[in-house]
Amino acid sequence: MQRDLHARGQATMDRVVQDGVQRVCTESNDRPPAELAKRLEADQMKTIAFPQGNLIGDWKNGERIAQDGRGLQWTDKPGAPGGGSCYNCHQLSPKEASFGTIGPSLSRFGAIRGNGPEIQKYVYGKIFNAKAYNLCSQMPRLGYSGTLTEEQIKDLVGLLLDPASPVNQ
Amino acid sequence: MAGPMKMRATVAGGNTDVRVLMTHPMTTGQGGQALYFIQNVTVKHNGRTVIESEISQAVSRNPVFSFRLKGGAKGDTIEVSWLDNKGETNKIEAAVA
Amino acid sequence: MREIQRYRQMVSEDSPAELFEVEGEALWKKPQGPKQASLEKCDLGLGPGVLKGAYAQLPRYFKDADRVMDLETRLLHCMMALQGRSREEATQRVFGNADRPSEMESLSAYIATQSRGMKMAPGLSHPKEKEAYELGRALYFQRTGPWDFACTSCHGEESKRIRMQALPVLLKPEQARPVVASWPAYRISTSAFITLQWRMNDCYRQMRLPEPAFGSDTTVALIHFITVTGKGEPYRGPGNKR
Amino acid sequence: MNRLRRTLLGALAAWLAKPLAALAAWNESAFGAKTPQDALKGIGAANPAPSKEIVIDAPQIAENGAVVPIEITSNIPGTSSIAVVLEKNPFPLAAKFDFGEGALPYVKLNVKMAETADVRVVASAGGRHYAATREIKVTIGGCGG
Repeated sequence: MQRDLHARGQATMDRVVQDGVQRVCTESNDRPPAELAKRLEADQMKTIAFPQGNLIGDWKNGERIAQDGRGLQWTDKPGAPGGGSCYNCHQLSPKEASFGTIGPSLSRFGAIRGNGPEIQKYVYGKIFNAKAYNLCSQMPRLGYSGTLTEEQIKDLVGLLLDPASPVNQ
Repeated sequence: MAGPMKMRATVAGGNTDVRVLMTHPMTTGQGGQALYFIQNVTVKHNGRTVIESEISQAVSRNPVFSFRLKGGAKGDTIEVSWLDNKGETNKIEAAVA
Repeated sequence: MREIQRYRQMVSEDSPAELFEVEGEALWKKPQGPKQASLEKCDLGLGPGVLKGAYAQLPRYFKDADRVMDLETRLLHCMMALQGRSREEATQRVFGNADRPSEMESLSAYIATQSRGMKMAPGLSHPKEKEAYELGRALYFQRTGPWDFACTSCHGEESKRIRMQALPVLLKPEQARPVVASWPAYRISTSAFITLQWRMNDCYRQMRLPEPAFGSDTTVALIHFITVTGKGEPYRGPGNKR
Repeated sequence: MNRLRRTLLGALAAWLAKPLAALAAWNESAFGAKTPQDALKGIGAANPAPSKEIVIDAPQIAENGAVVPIEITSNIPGTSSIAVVLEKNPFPLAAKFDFGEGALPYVKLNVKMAETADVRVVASAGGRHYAATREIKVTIGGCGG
């Protein structure tokens, strides 16, 4: 891959180099030894800077971010706000019929689980760095990779947990 | 410049099935595009006009039509021509197989 | 879902894919490059100029190039060898659009059509063919890039989809077979003709990775791996994609 | 001199193009109509009678509104024309086919649909007009990137 790929736009060659998590997941075919997974998940947890206070942002903005599939591609404008690509893999709002099934359905997520500080923290962390919770998850580390900002992740937390969000209707 | 056309005409059940493909952008004039589309499609069987049609920009890009002509025999000539809103034309002729 | 199947069936019956063959045939016969030669003497594996059934036996090892090549890579080789064109010039515009298909796309349409009804049988006897297969398989599982994606991230589990698009698990022969039998294809959403080199390129883009070089060992190995997995299916393309 | 020549050539070209365009008829008022009713009036087929003899074969769901296949057969004796009206398109009239002696009242084509809507097919026979409709759901599946 080092020989055959070439940098284009913001997609630079350093992206081809695997980090520790990627190497372990590739080598174990996404089934890492439990001990190692636990240790690496703890390392990943340290990458998450949890903001103070209420993490529920604007669900309307969250819905836009969830719909948007751009960010970090060589065709995307560097520095432009990325999207979360959430609907590509998850069911969220019942109004959106075009959703993917790679991840679990998140329909009525907050209605089922409530929206207290614990679940807020879990959702924020999971979006920021999914590998801290499940080492070889297929979900991108959206905060850690620099795809989404703190504000954007809070808006997505709002989309999932705000009782007024269509996800919880 | 008019792009390629393709046509197949075959005898089936005493009639002739004609399937014709045309290269054309068929743009609607929305979203900064020009309004550019085929307006007329004419089908001739052995030189005689059998179908005349008027179409709009709502026909999909690279139009494909199937028609059915009465009778017909192997070797008959089928000609399909089009004319767009800029006055450009193209046509294709094929023998019935 | 049954109605979607019916939709796809009706659309594929009347696909504009055939239009691209006309231009492809003209390009195959057109003298080009410093040598002002056509591609008519290009050997796609069955001998110079033999087109019937050639696509069904690709990718394969080519002795003159000492490597495994898929259709597009072989065409590039012929453009350079027969027409005297440089790699830079010949690959300047390998992926076209609805308004102007690329040379590779039109040629692919023209050549692939001539394998219709023939069983897909890519090469798998030469050591380099086995090597390409193994490399392709390894790349299929390689997780990398800012989003940690491998091919398996989307094409690794049964019955998954991105938005409404069903995702074939290309590790499974029964799922790879219909895929292999229908590429290259007409893409309805863009009205463009698309090839497997384009598919690999665009997957890498969506994986947030740097761009793979056209006809590189990486893309050829992936195409070879998928084609070998789906071998045995009678070719019925060029097909239709979403 | 040059400018004069260009003007003359332009006029000549316009004059040459004219009879060509005039050869083929295109019903501007019907195709320019913004409602199905006006479109039908434009082709002289207002208030068609419902008929089960018009068969519209189309999928109930179209994955992509840019290509919606529709196959139409009229079993009404003496059908001389078939018009396709896409009820919710900005310009509803999509096509009108006139069949001469040597053709059967059958056509298959692909159309663009802006959204889920009824497709209305109007067949004319012996100066009378008949219609059938069929709903087609359009799901334009978006995708990232």
